[in-house]
Amino acid sequence: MHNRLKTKFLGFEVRSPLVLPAGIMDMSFSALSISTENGAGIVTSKSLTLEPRTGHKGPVVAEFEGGFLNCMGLCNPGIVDGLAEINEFKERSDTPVIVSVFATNVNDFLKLTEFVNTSKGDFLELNLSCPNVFDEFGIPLAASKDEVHKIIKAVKKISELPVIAKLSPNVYDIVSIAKAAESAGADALCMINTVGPGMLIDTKMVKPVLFNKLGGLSGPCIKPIALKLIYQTYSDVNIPIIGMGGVKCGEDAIEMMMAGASIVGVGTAIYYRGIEVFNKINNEIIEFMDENGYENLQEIPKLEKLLM
Amino acid sequence: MHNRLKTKFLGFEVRSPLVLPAGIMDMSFSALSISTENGAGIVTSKSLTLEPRTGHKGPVVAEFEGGFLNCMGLCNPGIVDGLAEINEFKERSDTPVIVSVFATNVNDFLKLTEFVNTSKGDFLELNLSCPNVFDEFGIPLAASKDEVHKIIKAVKKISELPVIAKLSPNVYDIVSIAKAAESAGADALCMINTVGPGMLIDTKMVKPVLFNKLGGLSGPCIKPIALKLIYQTYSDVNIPIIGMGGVKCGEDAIEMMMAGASIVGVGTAIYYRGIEVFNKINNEIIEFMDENGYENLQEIPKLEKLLM
Amino acid sequence: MNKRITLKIAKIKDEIKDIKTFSFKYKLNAKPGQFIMLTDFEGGEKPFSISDCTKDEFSITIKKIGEFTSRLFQKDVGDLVSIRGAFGSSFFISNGKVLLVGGGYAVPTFYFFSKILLESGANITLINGARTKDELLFVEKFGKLGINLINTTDDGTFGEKGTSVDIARKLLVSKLQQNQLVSKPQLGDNSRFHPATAGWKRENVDKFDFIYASGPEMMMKALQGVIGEIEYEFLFERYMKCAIGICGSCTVDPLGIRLCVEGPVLPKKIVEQLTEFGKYHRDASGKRILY
Amino acid sequence: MNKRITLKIAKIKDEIKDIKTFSFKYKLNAKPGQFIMLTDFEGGEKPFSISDCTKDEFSITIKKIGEFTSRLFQKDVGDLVSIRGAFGSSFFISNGKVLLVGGGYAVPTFYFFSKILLESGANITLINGARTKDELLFVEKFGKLGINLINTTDDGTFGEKGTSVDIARKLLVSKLQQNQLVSKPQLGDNSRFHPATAGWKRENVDKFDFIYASGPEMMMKALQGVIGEIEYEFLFERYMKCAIGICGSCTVDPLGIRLCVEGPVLPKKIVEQLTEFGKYHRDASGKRILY
Ligand SMILES: Cc1cc2nc3c(=O)[nH]c(=O)nc-3n(C[C@H](O)[C@H](O)[C@H](O)COP(=O)(O)OP(=O)(O)OC[C@H]3O[C@@H](n4cnc5c(N)ncnc54)[C@H](O)[C@@H]3O)c2cc1C
Ligand SMILES: Cc1cc2nc3c(=O)[nH]c(=O)nc-3n(C[C@H](O)[C@H](O)[C@H](O)COP(=O)(O)OP(=O)(O)OC[C@H]3O[C@@H](n4cnc5c(N)ncnc54)[C@H](O)[C@@H]3O)c2cc1C
Ligand SMILES: Cc1cc2nc3c(=O)[nH]c(=O)nc-3n(C[C@H](O)[C@H](O)[C@H](O)COP(=O)(O)O)c2cc1C
Ligand SMILES: Cc1cc2nc3c(=O)[nH]c(=O)nc-3n(C[C@H](O)[C@H](O)[C@H](O)COP(=O)(O)O)c2cc1C
Ligand code: FES
Ligand code: FES
Repeated sequence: MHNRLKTKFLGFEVRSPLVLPAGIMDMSFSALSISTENGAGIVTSKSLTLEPRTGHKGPVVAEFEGGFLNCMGLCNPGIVDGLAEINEFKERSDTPVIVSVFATNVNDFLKLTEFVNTSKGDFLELNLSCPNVFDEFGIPLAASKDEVHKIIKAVKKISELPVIAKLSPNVYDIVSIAKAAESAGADALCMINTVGPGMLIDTKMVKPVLFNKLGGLSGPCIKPIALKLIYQTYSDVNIPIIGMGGVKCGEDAIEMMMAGASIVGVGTAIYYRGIEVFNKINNEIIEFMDENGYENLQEIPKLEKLLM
Repeated sequence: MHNRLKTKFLGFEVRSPLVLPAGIMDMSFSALSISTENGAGIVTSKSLTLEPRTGHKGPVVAEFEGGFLNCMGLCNPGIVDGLAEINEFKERSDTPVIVSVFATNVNDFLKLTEFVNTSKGDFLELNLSCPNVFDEFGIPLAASKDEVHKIIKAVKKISELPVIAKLSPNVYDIVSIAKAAESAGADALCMINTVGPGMLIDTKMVKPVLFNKLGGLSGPCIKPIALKLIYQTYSDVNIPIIGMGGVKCGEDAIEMMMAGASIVGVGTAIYYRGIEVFNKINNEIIEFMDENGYENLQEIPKLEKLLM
Repeated sequence: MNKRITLKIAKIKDEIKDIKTFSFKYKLNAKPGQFIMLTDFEGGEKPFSISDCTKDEFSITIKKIGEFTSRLFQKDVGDLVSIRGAFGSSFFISNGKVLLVGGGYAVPTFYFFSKILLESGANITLINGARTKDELLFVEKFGKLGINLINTTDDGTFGEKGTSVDIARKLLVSKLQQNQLVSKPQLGDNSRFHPATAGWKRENVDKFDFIYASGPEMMMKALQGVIGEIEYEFLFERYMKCAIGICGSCTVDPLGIRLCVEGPVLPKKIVEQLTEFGKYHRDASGKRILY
Repeated sequence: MNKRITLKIAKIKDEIKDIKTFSFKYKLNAKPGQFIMLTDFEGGEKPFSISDCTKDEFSITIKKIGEFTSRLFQKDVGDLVSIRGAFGSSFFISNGKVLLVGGGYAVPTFYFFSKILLESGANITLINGARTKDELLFVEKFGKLGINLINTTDDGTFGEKGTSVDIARKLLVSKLQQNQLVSKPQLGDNSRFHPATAGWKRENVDKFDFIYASGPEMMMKALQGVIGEIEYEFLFERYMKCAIGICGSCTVDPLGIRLCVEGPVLPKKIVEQLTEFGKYHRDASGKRILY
């Protein structure tokens, strides 16, 4: 990997600013490996829950112009098997791993944290925002700044790893939630999770395309929403942001950084550009730096902080 | 126009279920005409305010994959000149006109209503949701069910035209807002307005692309969000819905109807398919009816009402 | 084509007082008559016609008028600006005998157009008009094209004396009379017409196949009155915001066609139907402004 | 190709007990070895290999196993289902002498493949295996193709007696020995092998250029042991959810390649690296399930 792509994130030196986000090509140690081999600098596990989950029945993905709906339903092998995969990955790779976990209450988050403490993971990410389990769990945690604060505060007390809060875009006031996370001790923010949710209908069969009816939006079309929320948040917090949502090319990644992201997630774009997307974007970032006279990522300016 | 496209909306017989939405190609009588000549069944005026507004400085539109951001900033010639254009249109056409008006408080909405009462418009639409004037006006009215109820109730008392409430998609609980509108006497709902807002950055100049920084999302990529909100609302209210958001082809319009829309708006698609888009979609709707054995629009089934 | 591209200003040329040509190294692929939207992201995005466009370069020629253009005039070579386009309709490429009638900052687009017309073998007469010598644009550039160039000033300080329309009337009315057309244009004062001094050959302007105009709307309105039956296209300007045909700012009455999509170049059969032509246009709010 | 299309079932054919072929009138443009995702929107969307694909029709052959396939078996001609695809990698189209080894519901994809192979001039030997006569699939359809068809049953109730791999071993090991290859496969019991009764000509099977397998994973694992140095491709099955390469359900260890994109057909050089091959696969939650 090119030296000019090196960056620091929470004390780790990473060889590329590109992150494999939670839930995308990360169910097994080998899935994590292939992203790193293709240029990702950090990888995130699927959001793990205490018990295994088979997820929603299919169809679980649906394409539309500009993106995808998904309602995977947090399928995962459970924290024990999930961490085993992560440990197996870490035996083969020194790429930092973010362990994503999902729960609906403080107690379960604490139990998950204890498991993660025993693993070889490098960061703990709290998925506070999964919109695909509304039915089951009600309003997402990430919509309540008090809940967010409470959970992070509790987790931070026992976590041996830096804690990242993954925020939902589907809230009125992202800044107050981000600040709640920061003041509770979160070491970084990850934003955004999927947008919406949305729905599509099969007009011949008069049925929702997704069996779960609703799915979160990801892919290129959510980029403007991600940029807005990241920019807004960056102006008001002092912890680093993992920016994601619709990044598909080098310019998109640069946009994220200018909006305030320290490192950048690339998820759905794997569909559009293949698993090689990480290296492609790495190269495009270097081209951008060449064309615009930046020596390294640290020189890439942030957008002026402005009132929204 | 084909007989099979005829439908009823609030007592009016319209020759096509397609509506020109507020803010799109509707600043003048002749702009309204060209959409009707190209197959729109109902046209909506630009949202009119008491005083003329020149709108935001440019750039006011920005394209991304799957849609557009816009921050027109409610530019309009003001209620007096705006209604003059509508009257001029009505002298030449019997196509029903929805007069869209925008204000930020009950008093101004009432003043606008009095003006509209004296016009040749056929419906009064209250734009409660413009997201492009957040800075100026704070949280959109449409996010508060009490505000929505209060405004509609007051307007209904004096309006001589049926009243349509245009709702914002950017709310937690669309159903409670829709119900508030219904219980206040709204005759129909129009949904959705633009999504977000979002932002794009010019990476070479490190500047927001839109001078207003933020703009609402429209176009194909917001369709899943529109369908979800319309479906959810349709299950819980008994007034008709004008469905819009990303409709680009006949199948999209059918999806809207199956989700619960009585008639369907087509806005941004004018960019993608030309002003002829209305006739193109009309034809595609007929093709769809042919292929699937529906005689007329009334036969097109709604999705089963289901709990979300 | 709505892709946005941010470019360095490659060249700035002072043309006359308050008019500069800005050039960019970029393969724009524009057609003559089309325009771009230009912004510096400091407030305002404005339409400008393309005054030259080669395989890898293009230019726009801008008059300093208000806030936006004034800010533009402070920019230097190497500064960045951002464009979208090219947008809109373009001039019909005739290969016959054509008359181009231009005035003010709208003339330079005829430079790009003339080059394309020459390629297609057209015989070009261009009336390049201004109020006074200091306001005449592109005199040298047009001169080098080898077309029948008629420079004209209202006050006679350079070239012919008279307005562009005065000159056009001389050329066209004689022709109209030859053809014994029914329409009876008002002739006005032809005394300022001195073909001998113009460097343009009388025999070439006998019969025009096509007339094009780009200039102040009242100039085009007056021109329309002397054209008779000849085919023509006029380049119109209206307030533009989106340039992609959705906002409706630029529609013209009573047809509702959009000058950013169906225009800015409109053919005779459309122009003849425009009730607002020469009467009013609309401002940024959509309010009518009388000419 | 991720476009969703909703189609009427055009034909349903009972093949054997619990296996039916569903045909659709649609120009799928699939390649042999590829699969589609099928749903009825009643819960579940599942991958099925394409068993035939002509210019305007395609078929899938389905075994009733669980909830989804049982519901499918209740559908009638004219009922609607919805598909995405075709997805995934496809078999290399050889024009040489090829051996196809199939077992169970995974055999029918070789019908589509054989037709394409014949077009390219390949010489095909197909081992069509099942446990017993009633479970043999496509005997007639394969018979009509004019290929070297070796039907075989574990219990000898039809065709050869023995597993597909037993038959393959006979064909390949003799060849291997002829070529004096180094690898020493375990021969096992060859006594069930009666070439005389097979309707297949000894001389045709001397030297294969390419071997393809589609069937239970343990069959392919055993087959791998007798292949030696010959090039091969195997069709794999793993739990699939998105089929577009983002969810990660279908990746195989230790390479992390996705069977819905880089598979389901994998070449020798990949298969040889798979540590999970014949050992485990993953369920809907991603948990490992041992074979
Ligand atoms: C198709 C087209 C081609 C044009 N080509 C050229 C050109 O080649 N060279 C050139 O100098 N000018 C051209 N113009 C005019 C140019 O866009 C305006 O001069 C410029 O926008 C003025 O901006 P400002 O902020 O400096 O002035 P302001 O003070 O904002 O406006 C002065 C006047 O300029 C016009 N104007 C302002 N904004 C717009 C707008 N968004 N769209 C249209 N007109 C506007 C109005 O008539 C206004 O009264 C063209 C306009 C159009 C529509
Ligand atoms: C590439 C590929 C091609 C296939 N081709 C065929 C074919 O041509 N004909 C055929 O009958 N079957 C085929 N299958 C298997 C078929 O998908 C399963 O039999 C079917 O999904 C069973 O669903 P069910 O609900 O009836 O059974 P369940 O009770 O849900 O499952 C029974 C078993 O089927 C398998 N299975 C279930 N769901 C999936 C899934 N989403 N993805 C993969 N495997 C699953 C699992 O091994 C599971 O244990 C193929 C599978 C793959 C991966
Ligand atoms: C198929 C799929 C599964 C996902 N699963 C998870 C998950 O388990 N946990 C989580 O925090 N985010 C999950 N996400 C959200 C992504 O991590 C990411 O935030 C989002 O997709 C936006 O990025 P993108 O547009 O680059 O895909 C998932 C997204 C997709 C498309
Ligand atoms: C350029 C533009 C201007 C708009 N102006 C208004 C407006 O003045 N009032 C309003 O209620 N909605 C306005 N809208 C929203 C549209 O009426 C419509 O709700 C939205 O664009 C979704 O439909 P679409 O995807 O078909 O464009 C505007 C949308 C666009 C793109
Ligand atoms: S400028 Fe918006 S329609 Fe022409
Ligand atoms: S099924 Fe999702 S990656 Fe293959």
